[in-house]
Amino acid sequence: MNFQEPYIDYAGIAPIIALTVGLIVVLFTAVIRPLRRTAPALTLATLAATAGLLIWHWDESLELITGALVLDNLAIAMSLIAILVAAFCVFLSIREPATAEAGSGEYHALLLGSVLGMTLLAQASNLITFFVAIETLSIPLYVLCATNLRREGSLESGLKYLIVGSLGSATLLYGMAFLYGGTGSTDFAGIANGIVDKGMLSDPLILIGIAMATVGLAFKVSIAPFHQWTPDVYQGAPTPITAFMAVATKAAAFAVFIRFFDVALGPQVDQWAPALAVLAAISIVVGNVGAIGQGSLKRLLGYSGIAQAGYMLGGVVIATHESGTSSLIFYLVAYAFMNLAAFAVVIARERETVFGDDIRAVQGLGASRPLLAWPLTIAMLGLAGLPATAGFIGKLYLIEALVEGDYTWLAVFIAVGTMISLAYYLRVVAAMWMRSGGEKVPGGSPAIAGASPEADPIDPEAGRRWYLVGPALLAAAATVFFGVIPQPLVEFASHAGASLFT
Amino acid sequence: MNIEWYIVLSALLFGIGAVGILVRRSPMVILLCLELMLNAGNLALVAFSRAVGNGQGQVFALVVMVVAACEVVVGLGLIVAIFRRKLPLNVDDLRELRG
Amino acid sequence: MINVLLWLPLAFGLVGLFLPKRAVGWWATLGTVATLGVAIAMVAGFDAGNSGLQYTVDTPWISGLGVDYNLGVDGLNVFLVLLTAVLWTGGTAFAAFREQERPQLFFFLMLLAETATLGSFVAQDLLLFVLFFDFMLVPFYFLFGAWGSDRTDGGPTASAATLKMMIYTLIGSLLMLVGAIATAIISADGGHITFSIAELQHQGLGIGSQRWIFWFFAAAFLVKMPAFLVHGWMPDAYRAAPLPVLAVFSGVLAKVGAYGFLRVVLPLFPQATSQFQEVILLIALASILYGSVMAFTQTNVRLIAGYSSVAQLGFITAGIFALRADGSDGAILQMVNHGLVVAPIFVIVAILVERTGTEDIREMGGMALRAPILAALFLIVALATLAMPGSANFIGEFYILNGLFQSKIVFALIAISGVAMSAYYALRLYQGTMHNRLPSREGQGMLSREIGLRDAVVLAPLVLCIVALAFYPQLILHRTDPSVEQTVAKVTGADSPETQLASKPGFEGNSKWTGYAPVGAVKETAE
Amino acid sequence: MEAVIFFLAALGAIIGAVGVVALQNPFYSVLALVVHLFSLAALFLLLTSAFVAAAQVVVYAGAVMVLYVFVVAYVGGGGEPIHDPIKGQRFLGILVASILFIELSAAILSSALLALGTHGPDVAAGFGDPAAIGRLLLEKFLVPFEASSLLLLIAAVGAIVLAARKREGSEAA
Amino acid sequence: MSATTWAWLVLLLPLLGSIAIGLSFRAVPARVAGVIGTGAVALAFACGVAALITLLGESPDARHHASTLWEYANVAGLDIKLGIYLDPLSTFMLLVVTGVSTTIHLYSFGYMKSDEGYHRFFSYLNFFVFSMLLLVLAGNFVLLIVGWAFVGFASYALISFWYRRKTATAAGMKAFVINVVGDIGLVLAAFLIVQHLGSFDYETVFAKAPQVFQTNEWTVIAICLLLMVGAFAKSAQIPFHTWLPDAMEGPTPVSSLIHAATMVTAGVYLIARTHVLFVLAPTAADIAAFVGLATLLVAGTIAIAQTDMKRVIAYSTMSQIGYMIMGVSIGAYAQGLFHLMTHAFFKALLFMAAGSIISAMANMQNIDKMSGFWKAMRFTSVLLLIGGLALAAFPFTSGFFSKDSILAYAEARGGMYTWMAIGGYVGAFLTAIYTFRLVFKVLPGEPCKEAQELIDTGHLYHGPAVNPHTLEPEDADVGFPGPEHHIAEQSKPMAIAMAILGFGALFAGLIQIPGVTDVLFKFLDPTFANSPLSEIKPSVGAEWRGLAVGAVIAVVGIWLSWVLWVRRPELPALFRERLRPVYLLCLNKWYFDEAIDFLIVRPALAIGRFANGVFERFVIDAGVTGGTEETVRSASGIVRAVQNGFVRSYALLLVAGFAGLALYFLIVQS
Repeated sequence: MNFQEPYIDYAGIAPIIALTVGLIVVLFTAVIRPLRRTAPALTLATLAATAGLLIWHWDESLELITGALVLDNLAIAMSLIAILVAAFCVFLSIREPATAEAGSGEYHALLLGSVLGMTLLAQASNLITFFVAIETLSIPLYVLCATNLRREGSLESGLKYLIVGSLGSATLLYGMAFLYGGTGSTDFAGIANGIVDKGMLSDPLILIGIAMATVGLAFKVSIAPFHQWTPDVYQGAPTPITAFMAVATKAAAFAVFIRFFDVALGPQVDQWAPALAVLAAISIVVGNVGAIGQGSLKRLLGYSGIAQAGYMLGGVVIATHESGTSSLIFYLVAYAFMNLAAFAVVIARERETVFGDDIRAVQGLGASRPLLAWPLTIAMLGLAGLPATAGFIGKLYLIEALVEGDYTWLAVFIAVGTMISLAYYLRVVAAMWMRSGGEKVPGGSPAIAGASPEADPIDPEAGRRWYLVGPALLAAAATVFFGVIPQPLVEFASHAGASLFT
Repeated sequence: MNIEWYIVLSALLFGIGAVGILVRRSPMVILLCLELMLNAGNLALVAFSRAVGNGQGQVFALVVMVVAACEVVVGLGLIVAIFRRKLPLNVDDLRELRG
Repeated sequence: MINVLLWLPLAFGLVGLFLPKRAVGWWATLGTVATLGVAIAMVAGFDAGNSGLQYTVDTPWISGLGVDYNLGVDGLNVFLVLLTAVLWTGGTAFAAFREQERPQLFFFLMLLAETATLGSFVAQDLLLFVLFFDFMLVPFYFLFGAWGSDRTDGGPTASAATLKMMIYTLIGSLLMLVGAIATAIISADGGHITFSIAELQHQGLGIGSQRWIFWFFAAAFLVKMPAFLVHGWMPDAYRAAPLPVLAVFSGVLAKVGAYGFLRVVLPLFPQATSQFQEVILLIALASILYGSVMAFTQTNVRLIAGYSSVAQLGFITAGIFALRADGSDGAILQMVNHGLVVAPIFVIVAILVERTGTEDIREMGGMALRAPILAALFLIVALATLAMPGSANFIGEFYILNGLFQSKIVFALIAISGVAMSAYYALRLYQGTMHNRLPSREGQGMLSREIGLRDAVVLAPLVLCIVALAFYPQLILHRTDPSVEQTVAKVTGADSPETQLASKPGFEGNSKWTGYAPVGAVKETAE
Repeated sequence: MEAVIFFLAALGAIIGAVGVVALQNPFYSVLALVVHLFSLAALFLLLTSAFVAAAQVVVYAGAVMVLYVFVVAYVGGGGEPIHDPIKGQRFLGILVASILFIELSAAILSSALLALGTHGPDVAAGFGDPAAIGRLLLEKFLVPFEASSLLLLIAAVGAIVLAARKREGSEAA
Repeated sequence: MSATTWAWLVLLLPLLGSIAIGLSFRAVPARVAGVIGTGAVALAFACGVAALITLLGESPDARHHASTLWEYANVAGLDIKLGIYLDPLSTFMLLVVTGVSTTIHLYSFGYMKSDEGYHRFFSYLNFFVFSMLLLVLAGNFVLLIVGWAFVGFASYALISFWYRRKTATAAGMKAFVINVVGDIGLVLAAFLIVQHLGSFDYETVFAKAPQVFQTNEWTVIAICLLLMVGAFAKSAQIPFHTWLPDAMEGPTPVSSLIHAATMVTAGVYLIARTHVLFVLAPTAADIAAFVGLATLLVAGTIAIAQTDMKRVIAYSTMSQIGYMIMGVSIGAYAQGLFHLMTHAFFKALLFMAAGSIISAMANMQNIDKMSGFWKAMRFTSVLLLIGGLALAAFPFTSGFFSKDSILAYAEARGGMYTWMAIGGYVGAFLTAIYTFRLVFKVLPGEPCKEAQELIDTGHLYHGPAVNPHTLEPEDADVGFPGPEHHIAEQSKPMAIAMAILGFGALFAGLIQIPGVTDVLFKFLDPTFANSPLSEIKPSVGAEWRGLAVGAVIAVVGIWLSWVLWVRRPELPALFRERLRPVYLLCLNKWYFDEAIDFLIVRPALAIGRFANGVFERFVIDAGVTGGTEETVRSASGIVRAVQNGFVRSYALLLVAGFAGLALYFLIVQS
């Protein structure tokens, strides 16, 4: 029994180690009473450390631990996005009832766990790691969605997410099994070789495997027709978690999406690209159409998230071109900022009004709380892809990539979808700024949607809290900044995108 | 005994599991059905690992067991929580979120 | 210099956000005046003979995507820039004289809008153009929606109307975005991607791709104008809009669409242009007739003006798609003229509405009784609107129609009937408000009051511009012509031989002379 | 001989699975699942993966099922109404699932992969025994191994968060 | 100073006057405005004379000058100059225009005395003169069109001068729109001209036309027809004449200036000016001639039936213009212009006299209600009589020579033109009849109420004014002439103006007595020398024969009307009974208004209403906009219905989607 331990590049896995350690430390604070208040701070510290370590590895491409992980710019970029969002989420979670329910320590530990899953997923280059990572990402989220135990909606969303999610991962698993069986390897590279060597290019086994993997991943990034959990879960979950899920999950999932389809299934691009394109088109339509006339802002953002995922999937469709990946990354960053700005405002309002996340909560915001109105406005305009926001540049980048990749029809679809999307994004803006915006507020009786008996306590000052207004303004500012001076972000994205092709 | 049979069997089990999720309403049973599906996956993995003659599939299967266990744990936790909130243990009655 | 021009308004607007309510209006006006100064300086320093770009700025913006920050002025846009500056000065001043709620925001948006509009005129990078083109709408969206007035007759609310406008106009714009990108990439084919209009012209584009891209652009421009069948957003939006804003909106924004045809479509998609000439001309014709007919049955004064500009834009489009130098010259002249007349009309409408408290022409009248000056100013504007010979508008339409007449005579004959109609609806607007007796509601709120000094300060200069141009339209024409000749040559040059002949120096050795089919015949008989 | 075992085990697995789906009382469903798992374990043995089979028996049929039983006992496994509130769900569900099954088996049977048609290649003696698996786990698949252990931890935390009695801390909030 | 400089001055003065008055309307008192206005035009006349003198100083064939101020618009081969063209024709025109206008200004000075809109009136009046001068002096077609349209606008402004009268504003609108139609004709003509001759300038065009066009080539015919549209619209020829009678809504001086002396003659001028083209297009010329003939006859018949004093005169104008159009079209250029001049004198005079009487009648214009003014207003009556005689071409009045010179030419040219001559004589007969119908109804007999008052009290005052058509009381504050009388007997300026014109009406003919004097034709000759038709010259004998015939016709006509309306007043009623349809036809102006209303106005408005009410609502809003909106909405409905909250149906969709995807891949593979 000769057992030679594998070579471990500790520098390379330092970020993961940092996260793990941080997770455990934060967990301790849950047990040790006096430390309970420190959980957020520690979480932020952990995230910061991880981010630092990741940036330290920027522009080097490492194979870690017998190729289970690959730490390249793509992985780093995506992990950074996830971490950024998590950091925002920490701020937004301050004074969030859910935090208290779950206990600050546990709450943040779970958050970190999910982030850990994401970083792993972003680096995964092996089916087993892939699977474990995706579960590590999801399971804490199932829990976090349900953490606002007072609310039926929260529990419901948790359960729904769990059931559908597990169904999704089961499918994914089965698909992986097929791919493994077809190629005899669990490494992405190995799979690619296997496909070619064994001449399985159009073997049903592999193709079904691809189909299943697609389903699993599409589910995670909420692509129609695997999207239905999204609106419900977004609406039911505690809003900071929604904000976190909305972006971070997408980032990590897209990272592996690209890596898996490029590295492992690259040979079969001609088979999967059209399928993905169709899926993208479907979700663009479904998302945008579904969002129209939604009363709940979180739900609205959920649907819009489906549509946006559709746009981004466009990037995956042409992931075999460098520009595809880069544009996707750019769009993700832009999307992160815009979403965070929006959610921060939604949180503030649902804490200070009786309307919860209903659109009535933001009515007349322009006059009463300009500091909240501006971020939400910018976010909405950005999501609608209007110029001078990062959203516009993102769409521009995507469309350019698509046209380059001969998917102009999808580009047109994006344009059309954007058109429809104006109908609901601008409705929010109108509600904030325009005298006659939206529906009139009915005599302020607290017994309205979003204010069910188990309503959370109302904090009339929430609209002025630095930890809500700050992030909102920051995100909005970033949105505009990258809309006007996108060059640095473009650089970043193209570096990250290039990493797969060098 | 040809490997095909094992795989087909796993496919069948996978299907049965799916049916279970689609038709049952008690969250616990649904969890069980999820187990079924994962196990179908495991069977496929092991069978394939036999077919290709390396142990990776079996390792995978082991990991899947762990994952499955985790899902069960969380799932049951949720069920308990729901029970505590005196909510019906029937997924059809949990539909405050829709539209 | 061009940078100053472009960003000055925005700068003023940003500062204005932090000024007290009283001051901000004046501050904003000052900003527009300053911009106007710069614009005038540019026109003054403009080299008439040069057909190329002047005052150019060209620095990479998003090198990764091949987008440059590329601005420039040539004959096509120099006067549109000036027009923008002028109208904005007027509109802003007019608004500054009146109470606005949340004035800081209001004027910030006004100035933002000016920057965006100027941007879309001076942008020489296709993508930058698209960007500004779309962005223009944002400030107007807020201005219309938040400061607009809801209808009392149960029509759509201001925000609903503006939403409609946004969606309508962005339909085109977004397709245009795709089109622009496609243009760049396809013509680059594999090479370095650039959006610079000038370079794209050299690279050229396959007729196949030209066909569909042409329509993407056309959609954007036609909706913006608006042209017949896609003008659905116009009535509601115009009813909702606050009048000072509406003045600049219909004065300038509509022109951006027409301008786009000259700047982008003709040079970049020449074959497609000459191929679809008739189709566009048909649309233009429909706009002329439909707009006129609507204008003389409408009873809402705003909409009379609105539909009249549909008709006017129809003329302009027709002029451009005559695909002859004279047509396009006239079109540009007419853009300026129309801007100069439609803005005052809306200002006057605003004044009238203040006096009569209604927008229904049937309930107006007799205003001239105590307000001869107002009546006189309005009369001049009205005459210019109906392209009274002797006004610059006449020269504009004369060139347009001549161009059309020489290239597509049938279209010209139908189009010219629009002139007669315009005479009717313009006079109807004038008489209905100014002449006849004051309606029975006389006394109760409905009184004939002379134009106040402040409004006069806004109105008189605009009218003066009209009169001045009437005396010397050549001022504009000979500056625009070289660039126009060049642009049109792009199409005719790429087109079938006989039109090529048309663009060659012809009659009597007059080098400017874009000759005509029977030139040969003339020569023969001469010998 | 082997074939016989296979068929028996397969039969057991299928019956178990069907039982899980069909039986009204969750408690019985759990038992049915146990049957299913045991027969799977048998199949694993047939596929010369002893360790997996063992793990299956110990982890699943042991730990997890016990957990189930406890929970079922705690929340009381009431049956569910026969009538399905969603129209056509039952029918469609079965239909779709069977389509799925057909597609999968079609894929499997029409696959060009030669190994499937065979009993599988002859493998070294130690194939699938704890030692081999262990080496794989500690060499190649170190990361997944560690990760899954962490995952267990996280899941535990999650379970606590969800199921644990409320602490007075949260009452205040 | 060169002739063109004088011409520029002629052009400039009225414009300045107009602007000055317009700007100073609050600053200076009414009188001053009147003085400025009249003075400006008078000065212009003086400059005109100066120009004439300088022109006469040159050799006949050098008597044409073009002068350009600046390039108005000159790109893309369309060269439009701000330039004038001075030759005998334009000189003649500008003299007539300024001359007559001066007298009319003078008349208005008194007539409009008590009008609130005094400034406005003179400003318009001056502007009108300016426009007319621009029209006649323009050196190219575009500038011609400009002047053309200005005249149209000026007439609009003056017709609807009393802008609170619905009738007035409506009439103004009518005049303007019809004029614009005319403008369009000219514009199209200009396009064709520039297309084929490459320039707008008269000199180039007329020089090149003969080389480029073969005779009767369709293009040149088209050009001429288009020019005719313009000419007819201005000169109130069939079928564009309907605006003229309505135009009588304006103050009487306006009627006399625009609708008698100057504006309506623009058409005649245009044809004379472009005779080169018409010579190349005989067909078009003949058409024009026939239209002229038709107009003069139709107008004559209508005039007999009308009872509104000013309208009678207006129709007489139409018919006289008919003569001129006919003349210039068949080649009797000088003769036509001669008649233009004389007509300007006596027609202006007639209107002035009429104005004086109407004013005395408290703006009542119905001649049936008038009588006995001979006793009441001797001066006016005398001049009315003079005007009448001239119009009826009574021997040795100005009208006598001018009208007959045209007919003589027609006869001389022979062929079908002889028939035109005969038609002309018929028209002359009608003219004599209706003219003296007017005279005999108004002057002789027992003084009517108003006249009687004048005789008794010489009172200057009567009740508040009413609109003679709608009979609604006028609101005097817009400047409807106040309740005072403004009659020649009591207002020096009016009297002077009428006296001058009276003189002209009587003796202007003497400058062109066949075989005796030949002032005008010789002066105009250089302009028309290039036309072969100007070679045709009726012999002196023939001319005198024509004159004799004309004289007889005139006298008989006058006698007849004396019989009808003085001797046996019951006869007309009898005719009315017997020839009811004919009478109605004439009374209703041959139903032209109704026809146009039915053929053009109604359809246009109907289309408009359809577009507004139906198309806009159902196609644009419901169809284009609503359609898309609906699709999106319904789609949204579907998506949200599928989102039914049942987690199991979510799962179902997921599995189904998976099945679909798998199917796709299986298909791809096979």
